[in-house]
Amino acid sequence: MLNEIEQNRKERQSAWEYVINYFRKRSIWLLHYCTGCGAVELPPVMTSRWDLERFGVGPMATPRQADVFLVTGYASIKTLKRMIRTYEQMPKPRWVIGFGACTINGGIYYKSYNVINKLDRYIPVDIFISGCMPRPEAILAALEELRNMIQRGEAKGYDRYVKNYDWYKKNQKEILEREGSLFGEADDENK
Amino acid sequence: MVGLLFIGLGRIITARVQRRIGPPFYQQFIDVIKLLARESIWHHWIMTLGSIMALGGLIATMVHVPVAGWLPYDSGGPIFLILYLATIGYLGMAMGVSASGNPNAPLGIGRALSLMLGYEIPFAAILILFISLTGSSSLTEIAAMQTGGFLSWNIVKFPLAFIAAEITVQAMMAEKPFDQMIAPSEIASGPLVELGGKFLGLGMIQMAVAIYFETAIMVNLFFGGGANIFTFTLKQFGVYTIAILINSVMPRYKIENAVRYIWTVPLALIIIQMLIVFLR
Amino acid sequence: MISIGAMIILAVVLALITRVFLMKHKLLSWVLFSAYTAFSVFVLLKLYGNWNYFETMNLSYLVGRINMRPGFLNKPLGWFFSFFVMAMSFLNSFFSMGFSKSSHSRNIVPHWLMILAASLTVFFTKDWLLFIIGWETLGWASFFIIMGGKQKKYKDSMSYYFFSLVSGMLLIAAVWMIGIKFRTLNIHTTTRSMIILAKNTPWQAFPTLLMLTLSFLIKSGAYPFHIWAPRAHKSAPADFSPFISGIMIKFGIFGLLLYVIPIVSKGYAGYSIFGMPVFAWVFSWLGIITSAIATVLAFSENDAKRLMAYSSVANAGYIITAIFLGTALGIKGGLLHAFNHMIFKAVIFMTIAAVVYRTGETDMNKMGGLAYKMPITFMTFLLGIIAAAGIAPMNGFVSKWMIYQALLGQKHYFMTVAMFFASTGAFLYLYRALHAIFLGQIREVHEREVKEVPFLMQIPMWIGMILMFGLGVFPGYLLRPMMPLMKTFGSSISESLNVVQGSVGSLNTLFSTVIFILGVVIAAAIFFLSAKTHKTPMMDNYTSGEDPEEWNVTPNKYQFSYGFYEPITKMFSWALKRSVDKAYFKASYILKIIGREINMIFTDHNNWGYAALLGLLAMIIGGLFL
Amino acid sequence: MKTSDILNKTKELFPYISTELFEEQQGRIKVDNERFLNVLAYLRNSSFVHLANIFAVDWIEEKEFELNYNLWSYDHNSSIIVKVGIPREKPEVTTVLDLWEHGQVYEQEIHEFFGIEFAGNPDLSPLFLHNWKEIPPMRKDFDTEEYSKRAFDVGEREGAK
Amino acid sequence: MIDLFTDITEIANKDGNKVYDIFFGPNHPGMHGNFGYVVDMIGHSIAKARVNAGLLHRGFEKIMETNLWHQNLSLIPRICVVDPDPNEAAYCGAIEKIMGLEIPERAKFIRTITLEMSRMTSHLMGMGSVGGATGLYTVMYLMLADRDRLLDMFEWLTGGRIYHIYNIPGGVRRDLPKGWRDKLYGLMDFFESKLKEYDEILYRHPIIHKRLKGVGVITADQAKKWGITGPNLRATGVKFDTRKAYPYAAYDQLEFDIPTEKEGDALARANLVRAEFEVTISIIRQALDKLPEGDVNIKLGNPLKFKVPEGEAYAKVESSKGEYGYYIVSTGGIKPYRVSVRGPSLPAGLFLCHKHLPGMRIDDVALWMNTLQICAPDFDR
Repeated sequence: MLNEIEQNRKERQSAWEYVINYFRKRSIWLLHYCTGCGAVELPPVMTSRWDLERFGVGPMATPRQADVFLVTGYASIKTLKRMIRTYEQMPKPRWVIGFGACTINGGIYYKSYNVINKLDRYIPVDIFISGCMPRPEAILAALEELRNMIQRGEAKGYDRYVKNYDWYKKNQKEILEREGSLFGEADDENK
Repeated sequence: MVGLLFIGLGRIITARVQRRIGPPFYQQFIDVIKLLARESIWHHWIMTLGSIMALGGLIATMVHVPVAGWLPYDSGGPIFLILYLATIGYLGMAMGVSASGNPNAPLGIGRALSLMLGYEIPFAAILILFISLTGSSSLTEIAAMQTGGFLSWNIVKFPLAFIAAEITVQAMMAEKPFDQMIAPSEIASGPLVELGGKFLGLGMIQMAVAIYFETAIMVNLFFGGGANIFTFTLKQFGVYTIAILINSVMPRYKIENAVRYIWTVPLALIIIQMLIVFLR
Repeated sequence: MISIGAMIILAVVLALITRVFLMKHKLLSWVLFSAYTAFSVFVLLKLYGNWNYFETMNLSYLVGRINMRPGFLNKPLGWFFSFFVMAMSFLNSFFSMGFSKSSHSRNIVPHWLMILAASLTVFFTKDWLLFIIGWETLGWASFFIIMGGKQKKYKDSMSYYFFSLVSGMLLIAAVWMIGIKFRTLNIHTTTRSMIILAKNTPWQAFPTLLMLTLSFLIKSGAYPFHIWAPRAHKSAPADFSPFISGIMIKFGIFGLLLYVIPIVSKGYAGYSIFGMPVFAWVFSWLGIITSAIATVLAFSENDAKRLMAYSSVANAGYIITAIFLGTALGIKGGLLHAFNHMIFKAVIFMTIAAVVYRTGETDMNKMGGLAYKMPITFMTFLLGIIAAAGIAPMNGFVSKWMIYQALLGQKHYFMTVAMFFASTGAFLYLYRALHAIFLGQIREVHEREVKEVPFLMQIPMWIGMILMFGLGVFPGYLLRPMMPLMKTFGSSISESLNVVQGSVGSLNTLFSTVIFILGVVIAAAIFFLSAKTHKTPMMDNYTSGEDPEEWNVTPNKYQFSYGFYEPITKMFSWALKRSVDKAYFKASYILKIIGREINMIFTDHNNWGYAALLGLLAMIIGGLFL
Repeated sequence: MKTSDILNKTKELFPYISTELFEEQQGRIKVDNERFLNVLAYLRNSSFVHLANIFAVDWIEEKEFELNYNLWSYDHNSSIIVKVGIPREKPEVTTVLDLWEHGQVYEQEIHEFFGIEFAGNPDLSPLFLHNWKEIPPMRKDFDTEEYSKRAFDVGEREGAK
Repeated sequence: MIDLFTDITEIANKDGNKVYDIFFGPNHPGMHGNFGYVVDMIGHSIAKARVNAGLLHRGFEKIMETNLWHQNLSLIPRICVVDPDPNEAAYCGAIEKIMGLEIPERAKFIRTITLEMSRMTSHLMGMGSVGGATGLYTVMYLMLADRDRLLDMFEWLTGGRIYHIYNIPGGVRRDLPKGWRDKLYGLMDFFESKLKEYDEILYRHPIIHKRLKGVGVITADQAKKWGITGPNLRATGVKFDTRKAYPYAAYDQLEFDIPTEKEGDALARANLVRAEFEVTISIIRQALDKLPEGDVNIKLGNPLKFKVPEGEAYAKVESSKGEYGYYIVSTGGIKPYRVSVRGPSLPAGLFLCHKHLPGMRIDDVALWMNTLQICAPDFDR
């Protein structure tokens, strides 16, 4: 079943798209937004030791210029709001890399009252990197994988976002614009 | 195209200064093509108008600069026209980014124009020096004046003026220490803040074109033009390399310090040079 | 064929009619005005080529011991100026027809007609007396328009009035001296006599010449008399500002060209510095200083009309510099720039008036983003500032280029550098105006209320755009008719349509424009062939990821316009601290005190002694001189 | 001056406080809700200029919040922690803004996380949390694990394909 | 006409049309960490700053109450990402104070070494950022590459590059590996030689001097009364260091100077960090020299059942940014009752901005933040 879908997708990719995807994969620009503590491993990856620029990957100042949104670690609720806004400001095609365990299931903060647990419920993630924190090599591997996915035309997170827009919006609203307490009766006692 | 190649090579040079490998030399082409093939977000048609006007103005400017003594038509490289045609490019860019409605962009433009006020003056002084010597405001003739070996190049004859010009051109190319216009950590890359997709792609081509004709002017002024297109390009690349090397070890001035610096050091150098020339 | 005198009388009559009967019918009076100006343009076109056409009146009078017969003489210089006055007034009348509908504008037609009559007098008269009468009428009539009967504007219009009074008094004094010296008041004969006098005994001609020069410089707003210009522009009705800026400032230039320049370049040629008469050299520098100072002042200006007024002052500075150079190229460049400036500055002020018409504001901090609602006005303004900054394909570039060439040809290198400064500075403040008025975020009020001006008001803008671009591509269309004018200043090069010859190079405007258009086509091709675009609203903007609403940030608070060049203005703060404005303010303060003291002397009975002392002192001093 | 001497001297001046020397350079002072400001003012003026932080402890069984003012003296190299108990029913206390300007931030934080009111503090707006509808989170009766389950763990990713 | 000579806040109050807002962070290249100021601007200068904190709030203090004592050890380094060891040391120090434990001498020395190494990594990153904020990326690239050498040492020692979880109550987790000590000696020599290069490209750069001079001046009095600690305090001329004044680990057995600067501006702060590099190198060398033999920790039994007796204690350490303090309240259970964290950047980041930013040019904000070493996670927690 899955193979079939993949087969179909490969066939549908025209020659023009193939060429464009080649250029896209050779020039991936990251958004310079440190959402969480994972951002501390990004400078080493960019700087002299690992030198990300070899692959045409570089940091960009604003969402308008960026291709990849690297969610570096946990997202608190306030951050989530900014992340969504930033993600929606990026032009297509855009990709998201979930960085670290916190983006997968909350990681070490799974019981925190202010950190979301599953990033994929709010914005579509193309690739997750596991670990806390992931080593620079892991970041490089993830980018390599993303490049391959772009070339194969599989990294279509932005399509998923458009198709399931209502679902994503509902999830986002649940967190950001909730009315009333989750513990109903506790409210009256203390306030 | 040559400009894009220059930027690509320049990125490698910067990387080497920073002890890195750096991107492949054709990276800039890949970036531009990717950007052109990408969805772009715009706010108003003035943005489009501005982008096109900017690139159009700069291309028109480039056409007027003689390359190895060759020009599409016989205008002789009129230097005032070149300066003012370039200005329409900058006006287009400034207008386009202003129409995006982001205050970071006009902040950057405000700095860029202040800097322009700074560097135009020493540059004008340099031009006047050469115009007074050749009696012509044509770049071709200024270049032609220097034929006949290395020793007749203006860089040898007027070293002080060359240093001043180098500083001025550094400001013209908006390389550090004069990159207040972009200044990512201050105003989030300034004018580029709202440009994405093909707007940025056009912006990169503009930058390449600008670098191309600015280096070409320098080569015509100081390196005797060039016998053929290859030597000419090689000299251009030399000029650009100097700029890039300075760029990679310099932090950014504050804008008023930058303007003050340009109005003191290069201007003083030129005046000394003029005194030497005229008193001799 | 109707004579010049009849045209003047017609204007005066029309002014009286509108003043007496049509004060309430604004539209009708503007139609009359328009008809009159169209007619005058027609008459003037017929007069073209009929040089030295002379008409005189059947009356003579005695001034002192001089017998005068007033008359009008058609000289190229006067013809060109009056043609532009009439043509610009004609264009402006369309604009004013639309503008006059807005409730807060008053009927300025009678005064304006008086100005037209006076300016025709000034441009064509052959004797100094009518010149003075015209000059004074100009001052009075424009003062009425600027003040507009409003107490609020009293102070600003008083400064204008003061300066035109001083200018007039200097003029009268100079003419008096001329009259005493040569026993005649004919302008053209006195010019020749002055040249001879200056050659023989320079110091005798000098005071008269200086007074005349100062009088004309005041009129053209040169440093340090520039302060009336922004004030007058600010308080004048929005649709009169194009006229002040385009024409009024040029009266001084006309005076200089008419009388001072020939005398200076011919009479004082012997006393030269850097290959140029000392007298002219000083005033050339004054011109450049004027433009540099006006440029710096304009950086931090927040009022659109004042900013453009500074721009006019700066341009007047270039023209003064160019004409005082005295070379054929310099005068040609200066004249061309004067006419070009008439066109583009009038157009710019019209667009500002259009903005005022829709928003009622001239404070640029309260505007922004109007281009999205008024695209035609924006395009006109854009082309206008391209011309005003002297950027390539527009008409301002050609004349500026000629001035550069003239400066370089005379080897005035420092002046060239200073002019570069002023010219680049012009780009700075003009872009700031463009951004603050038309670009950036649109205010919430304007988003709801503002729309494009009616078609009637767009007509002069369209014509202006065509003129600016056309004369930029083919400056020959203006330079060729100017041949007879240029001949009077000693130039005899025949002009081609699109190639301008300079002293150190030539300029082919057609080719450069074609190449520019080609460049734009290439850029547009790249743009439109690449991927699709996606439009978003203005506030969907890079905000570091923040939601502006959460921080109460509205479009009003997301528009950067105040303090646009704050760092660079701070660099010039040492100069601005000691600004001329303050000096004038102090002077007026001291005058007030002295006036009060004198008043005291004659009203207070206890001070008779002082008065007597003062009188005695006056008598002693008087006796010494007798 | 040693920390013990300081404590003794303070005790002499304010007989109603209880002091405890925890270690050589660290002492604690316990004082009641009404009069703590006097003690703080005295300490502030006698070289304890550095307010390291203010933090609260929720003693749910004693039905009391305990506010701790963590002071340091640069002159004597000694640390004193002033403890103030306030009733849990009516958690209100006077602000220390007059003594330490930067107490503002700490008070804002404590107000947000414990719900303690600071009389006289002009700005107690939320600083850290977004759209918070529950009881203040740092209170002991707030169960963060349960909250996280209810808020973030609902549903699978069935909608996204 | 010209408001050049009027005060900025005065203009802002007089005419609201002249004010516009710029969002400085969280998604801003000049901002390190997820944090933001919304600044009201007049021209190119700031009239007023509004703080947007809490973007990194994870409820640490709450989570710690629900965790075992040893579980928290993996949590606390994440409070400050660039300088994690002071957290561990302070947390363990507080527990040891409650329990009345005296850890082995060798453990004390090893703690000192890791703390100093951590300080060095943090300073390298902070100074690199100063380079980055002025556009001198070369400095950033070189310093971060050098920082990686220290991270490799950490990895060798603890298994983690960033989060080490190495200090535990009762000592450190494991002994030094073979050859580690010699390698560290070599690394210290390397850094000493590197300092000259840093001097050339950063500390003695005339443009850097021009940029840093006079930015964000703090006087000694202000620093004391506003709760500003660490290098920022020492840059104002106060000769104070928790390592000397309130010794922990093995600092009382080592000899070192406290460098100070006078001016209290950004330049002084940067120069102070430069001086601290030397101090750190000398401390590490001394500690390596004096490193005694023996156990590295006290065995405390099964961590799942580990209990701390009833009591409370405050332990503070001098981190690269200032005073890091942990106040721990224990009721004798297997979980802490309350852990309160004192982050060093809090007074600077959330309070000082209201004093310093008004009147400052937008150019200097990033520099001001970087030289104050404002670290968002430690006040958001």
